[in-house]
Amino acid sequence: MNPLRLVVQPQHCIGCRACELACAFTHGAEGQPGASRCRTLTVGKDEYVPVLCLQCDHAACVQSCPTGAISQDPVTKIVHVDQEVCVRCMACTVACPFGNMHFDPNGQFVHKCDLCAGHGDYPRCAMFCPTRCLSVERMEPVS
Amino acid sequence: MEQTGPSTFYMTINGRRVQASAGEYVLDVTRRNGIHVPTLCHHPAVEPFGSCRLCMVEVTKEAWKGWKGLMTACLYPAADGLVIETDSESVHRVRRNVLDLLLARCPDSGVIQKLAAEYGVTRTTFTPRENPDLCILCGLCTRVCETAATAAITTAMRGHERVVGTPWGGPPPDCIGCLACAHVCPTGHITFEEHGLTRSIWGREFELERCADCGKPLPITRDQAAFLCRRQEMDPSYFSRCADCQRKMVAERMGRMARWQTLGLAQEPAERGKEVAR
Amino acid sequence: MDTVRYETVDAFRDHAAALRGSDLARRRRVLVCCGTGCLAGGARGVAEAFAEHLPDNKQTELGLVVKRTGCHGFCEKGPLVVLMPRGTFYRGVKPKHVPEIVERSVVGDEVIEELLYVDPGTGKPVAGYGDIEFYAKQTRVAMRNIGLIDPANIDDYMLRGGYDALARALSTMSPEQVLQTIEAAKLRGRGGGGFDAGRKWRSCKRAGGDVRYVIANGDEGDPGAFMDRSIMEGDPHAVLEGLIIGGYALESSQGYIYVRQEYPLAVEHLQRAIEDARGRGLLGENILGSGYSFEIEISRGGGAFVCGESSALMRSVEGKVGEPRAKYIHATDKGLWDRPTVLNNVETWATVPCIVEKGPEWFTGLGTERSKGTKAFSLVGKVKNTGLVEVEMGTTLRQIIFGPGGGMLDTGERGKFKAVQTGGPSGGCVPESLLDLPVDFDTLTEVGSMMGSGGMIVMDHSTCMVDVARYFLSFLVDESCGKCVPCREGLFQMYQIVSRICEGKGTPADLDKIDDLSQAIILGSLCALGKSGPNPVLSTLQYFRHEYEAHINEKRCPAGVCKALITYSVVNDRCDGCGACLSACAVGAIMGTPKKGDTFKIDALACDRCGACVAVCKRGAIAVA
Amino acid sequence: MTQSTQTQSMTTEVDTRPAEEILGQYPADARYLISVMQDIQLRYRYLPREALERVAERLGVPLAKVYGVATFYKAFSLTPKGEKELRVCTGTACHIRGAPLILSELTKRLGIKPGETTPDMLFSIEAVNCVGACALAPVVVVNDVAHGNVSVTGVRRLIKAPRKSGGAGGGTNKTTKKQDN
Repeated sequence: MNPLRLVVQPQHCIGCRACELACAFTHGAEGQPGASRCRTLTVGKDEYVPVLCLQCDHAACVQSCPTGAISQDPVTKIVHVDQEVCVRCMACTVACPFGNMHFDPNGQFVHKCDLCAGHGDYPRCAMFCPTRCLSVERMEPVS
Repeated sequence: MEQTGPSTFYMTINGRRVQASAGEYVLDVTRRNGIHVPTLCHHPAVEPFGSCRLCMVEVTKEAWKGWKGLMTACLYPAADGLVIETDSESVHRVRRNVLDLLLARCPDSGVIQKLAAEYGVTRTTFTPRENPDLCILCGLCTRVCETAATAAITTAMRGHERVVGTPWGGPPPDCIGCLACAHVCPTGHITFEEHGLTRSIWGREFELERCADCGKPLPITRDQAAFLCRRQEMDPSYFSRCADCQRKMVAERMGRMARWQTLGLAQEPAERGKEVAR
Repeated sequence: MDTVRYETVDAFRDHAAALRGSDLARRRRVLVCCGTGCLAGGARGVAEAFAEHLPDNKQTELGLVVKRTGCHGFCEKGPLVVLMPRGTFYRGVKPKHVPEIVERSVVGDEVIEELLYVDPGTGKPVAGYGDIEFYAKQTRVAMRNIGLIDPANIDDYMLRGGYDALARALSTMSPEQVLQTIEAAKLRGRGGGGFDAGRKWRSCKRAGGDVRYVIANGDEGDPGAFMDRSIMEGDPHAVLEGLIIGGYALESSQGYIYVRQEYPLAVEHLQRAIEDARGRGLLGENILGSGYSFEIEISRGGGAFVCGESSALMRSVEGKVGEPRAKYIHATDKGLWDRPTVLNNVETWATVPCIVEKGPEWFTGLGTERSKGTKAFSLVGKVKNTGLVEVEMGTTLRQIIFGPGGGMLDTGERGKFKAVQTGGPSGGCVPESLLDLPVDFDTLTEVGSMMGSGGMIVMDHSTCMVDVARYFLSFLVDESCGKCVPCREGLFQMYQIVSRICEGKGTPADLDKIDDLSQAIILGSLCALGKSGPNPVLSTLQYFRHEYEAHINEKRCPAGVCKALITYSVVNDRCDGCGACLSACAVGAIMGTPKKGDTFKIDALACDRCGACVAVCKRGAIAVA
Repeated sequence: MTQSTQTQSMTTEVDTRPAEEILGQYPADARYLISVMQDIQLRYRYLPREALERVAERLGVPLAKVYGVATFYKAFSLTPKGEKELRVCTGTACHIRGAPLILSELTKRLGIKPGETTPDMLFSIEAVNCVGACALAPVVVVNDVAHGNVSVTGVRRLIKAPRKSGGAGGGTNKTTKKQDN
C-alpha cells in the first residue's frame, strides 16, 4: 500500500479541536488521554490552523538526534521515535522548524504525530474532523 | 565467502519455539517475544556491555551433548538451534547474588530493592557499604555520553574503588549539559537542577539557549546547541526558537496561505512579487 | 663482526655457518649473570670488574669472551659466574672476587672451592654446572639459551642455532605447512588455560579478511611467576623468531609484544633485538628475500593484572582502559582493532622455533598424553633453591620441589611442607597428599588448581592457609577491573568474610555463604579473572577446611599468622638481653634494658603483632601463641 | 592502596614543554596514549593535569578518557611522587616471606600509608604486585633498583640516609644517589 499523507486545509478549520481530542484519546494509556500531537492555533479572528508533523524527508529531528532514535520508515514514510533508544536530550524538540516535536513532562518522553501507526493505522484526527480541514490521501508509489 | 547459515532461524526459549535472525542478540529475541529478562546496564542507544550480569540465561544446544552455560543475553548472539532457559536454578543463583551484592552497595535504591525482592532478597546478607549512594556502576551514563555526546564523564579507578566521575573530580570541561546521562541512569543517581536560564549538572552550570522570538529558555544548553551543530552538521538556526514560536510561525504562515486560497489566489502576492523580480 | 643484511636465505645460512665456524664460536666464555635477581645482588659490579681485569685485547689474547647473560634461574645464589665450556659454576660472586677468578680460573686452570655451590644433600661443593641438581633435572626448551648467551647480541643467538627455524620456514615451508606443524605438535598455550595453540591459529586463519595480528603476551601478572620476564630479558630473539614464524603462518604483517610495566629491562632488550633483527633483514620488509614482510612493535603495559586477560590486553594495546569484553565472539575473529588476532604467551612463542626446527614428533615425544613438551616454572617460597626450572610435562610436584628445588628451606616442625600454590590468583593450593601428581594442564585443573603461567609457591607450616586465601582475595579485589558486579562486589564481600574469619569473628554459616557466593561468582563473572577468582578460597577450603574451622570454632590460627588470634611473649631462658627487639619494635611494646641477664616483657595491649621482634631475634626467644 | 583523586593542591605552574617534547615523539594517534603517559610519568614523576590536557588535545582523546586511563593503571599517579619511590613487592612469594612486615615497618617509620608521599617529598611508598624477583623475596624496589632479601633492619637502612640530609634542601641529591649502588 502506498504511504498515507495528512492534508491540512486551514481555510476549513472551525477551531473545534475534535482533532486534538481524538489524538489525545488515541495515544493515551490505560484509558487516560495523553497529550495531543496535534495543536490547533488561533491566528486571527475565527481563523484556526491545526499544526501537525509533516513527516518530512530528511527531517531536522532525524538529523539532530545524537542516538539515532528517530527515523523515517522507508515504506510508510512515517517519522518515528524509538522510545527505547531515546535519551531525552530534547535536541529534536528544538530542531523541528515546525514545532511538532512534543515533550510530555509527566511521562518524560518525546512524542510526535505517527499518523496513528499501530492505533488503527489511520489518522484519527482526520476521522473526527467535522469539516474537510484534515483529510487523508495516498501518495504516489515510491520509485 | 560462503554463507555460514540462514539469516532467519529458530531457537527455543523456555520451551517455546521462536524465530530469530542473524545479527540479533538473545535479549532482543526474548524482548520481542515478551519473555521477561531483567537488565540494569542495557540501553538500546548504546552497545551492549554486559556489566550487571542480571540478564544471564542458561544456554545449550543439542550438539553440546548436555553441556550448559550461563551467558549474558544482551551479548550472546542469537543462533540456530539454541535452547535457552531464562529462569533456571543457576540463573536464579546468579541473579539473587548479584542483587544481594547490589543491595549491599546501594541499600537505599528503590529500583534495586524492588528487583531484589523479586528474587527473595529483602535485606542484604553482605556487609553494607559505608556512606552508600545510588550508583550501581552500570556504566550507562558514561557510555551514552560517549555515543550521544562528548565522553565528558568516565569510569575512574578500578576494582572495588571504581567510580563514575569527571576528570580530577571537578566540573567536566567537555560536558554540554544535555542530561542524557541523568535520563538513562536506572537508579536516579545522577541529579541536575534547572533555575530560570541555568541548568546545573556534574558541578557545572550551563546557560540555556533562549528562544529568539519570545526569549523563553529552550530545553537545550548553549554548549549542547553548539555541539549538535558541529556533530550533526546542522545550521545554528535550527536551535534558535522554541517549539511554541515555531508552531506559531507555521500557523500564521499557513493561515495567510489559507486566506489567499479562499480568495482564489494560488500564492501569496508578496512571494509572487519576489519570484517575478528574480 | 660487521653488520650484514641478509638479502636471501642462502646469505643468512652462509653467514650463520661462517659464524659457527669462526674463532668466536670456539672461544672460552665467562658468563656473568645479569638477570634481575643477580643485578639486585650486585652483578653489575661483578661484570664491570671483569671488564676492567679482562679488557678486549686481553680477551682476544686469552681466546675468550666475557658475556653479560640473562637469568640463569638460580637467583637464590646470585650473583652467578659460569666459566664455559668447562662449566665451572661460581655463586655469590662479589667484585672483590674477580681478580682471583681471573688469575686462578681464567688465566689459570684452577677451581676456587669457596665460590662453588655446596650441595645441601651431601654437603660437598659441586664444580660443574651440569652436576648441580638444580640444573641436572631440567629439560630446557623455552629457556634453552637463557644464561648462555648475551641477550643484546644477535650473533650469540645465531651461534646457538637462532633464526635457523625462520630460514627453514621461509625457504622450505608454506604458511599452511607451518600451521600444520604447530597443530601436529599439539602445542598448548603456556599462559594459563592451556588452549590448543594450533586450533587458535587455525580459527584465526579461517576468519578471513586481509589484516590479522599476532601478539605475544608478556604481561606476566601472576604473583610468584617470572619465567616470561627471564625469557624476554635473557633470550629476546627467541620470542621475536617465534612471533615472526607465527606471523608467517597466519599471513599477518604486524605483531605486538605486550610487556608489563614492571619489566623495563625486558623492554630494553626486546627493543634492541628488534633493531638488530631488522638490521639483518630478519624482520621488516621482505624478510630474507622471501617476499614476506612483518613488523613488531612493543606495547608497554600500565600496571594492571587484568591486562593478562586477552581481551583486556588488546584494549590496552589500543591505548584504552584494560576492561575485558565478553568472548562470545572470539579474538581470533574480532580481536585487536576488531581484526582476527592470535595471542599467545611469551613462553609459547619462544617454543615455536624449536618445534619448527626439530619437528612436531620431537615435541610430542616430550610430556604427557594431553600436554606435550616442557613447562617452565618459577619455583619460589619456602624451598632451598628458588629460581626457574623447566621440566617435562608430567614431572611430579615432588620431583620438582625436592629435585631442582632442593627440598624445604627451614627445618623443624614448622618448616615441613604444607602446600604448593600454582596458577597464581586463579589457581589453588595443592596439599601434601597430592605431591605425586604428575603436573600438566589437566591434572592441576582436576584437583582444583591451575597451571596458570607457571608460578609455583611452596608453603610450609608457618603459612596460614586462610591468610593465603585472604591474600589472594585482596589481590583480586585490587586488580579486578570493576566492570562486572560478581567480580567487583562479590570478591570484595568474599574478602570481607574471609577477613572476618582471620580476625576470629567468623561463624560456621560463613563457610556456606562462601560456597554460595563462589558459585555465583564463577557462573556470573564476565572474564577469567572473576570466574577463577574463588579458586584460592575453594581449594584451601577443600584441602585445609580444618584450618578454617580452627579459626572459627577455636578462635585459633594454627600457623600463628593471623594477628588477631596470636600473642607474642618472650621466652626468658632463651633471651640473652641483646636488645635487638627493643629497637625493632616501632610501637614501643617491649619493656626491658638491653643488658645480659635482663628479662624482657611484651605489653600485649601495645603490641601490634607486626612480628618485627621475631624477625630480628637471633636466638628465637620470642614465642608466638 | 589507591591513587588519590583529589585535585592538585599545589598551585605552582607546571612546565609543559617536556610533555610537548614527548608528544612530538609519537604520531598523533589515540593508541599511543598509554606510551605517552608512561613517558610523562617518568619525566615528571606524576601526571600533571596540564600535561594530560595537552595529551588529550594532541591525540584526540577526550580528557575524561585520559583521566580514566590515568586512574586505571597502577603505573600512573596524579600526585607527585617522592624523590625515592619505595615499591614494596607484595607478590605471593614475598608475602609468605614477610612482605607485610616490611610494609608495615615502612609505613610506621615514615608515617605514611601505601600510595602516599611524605610531606617533605622525599619518600613514597607503594605496595606493588609481584615485580618478578621472587627468588629474592622479600623485595623492595627503590627507584627501579631491586633490593632483595630485605629484612626489617635492612628496610630502615633504605630510608635512613636521605632523611638525615633532608633538612638541607635541594643540594643534597648527590648524597642520596650514593645509596643506590
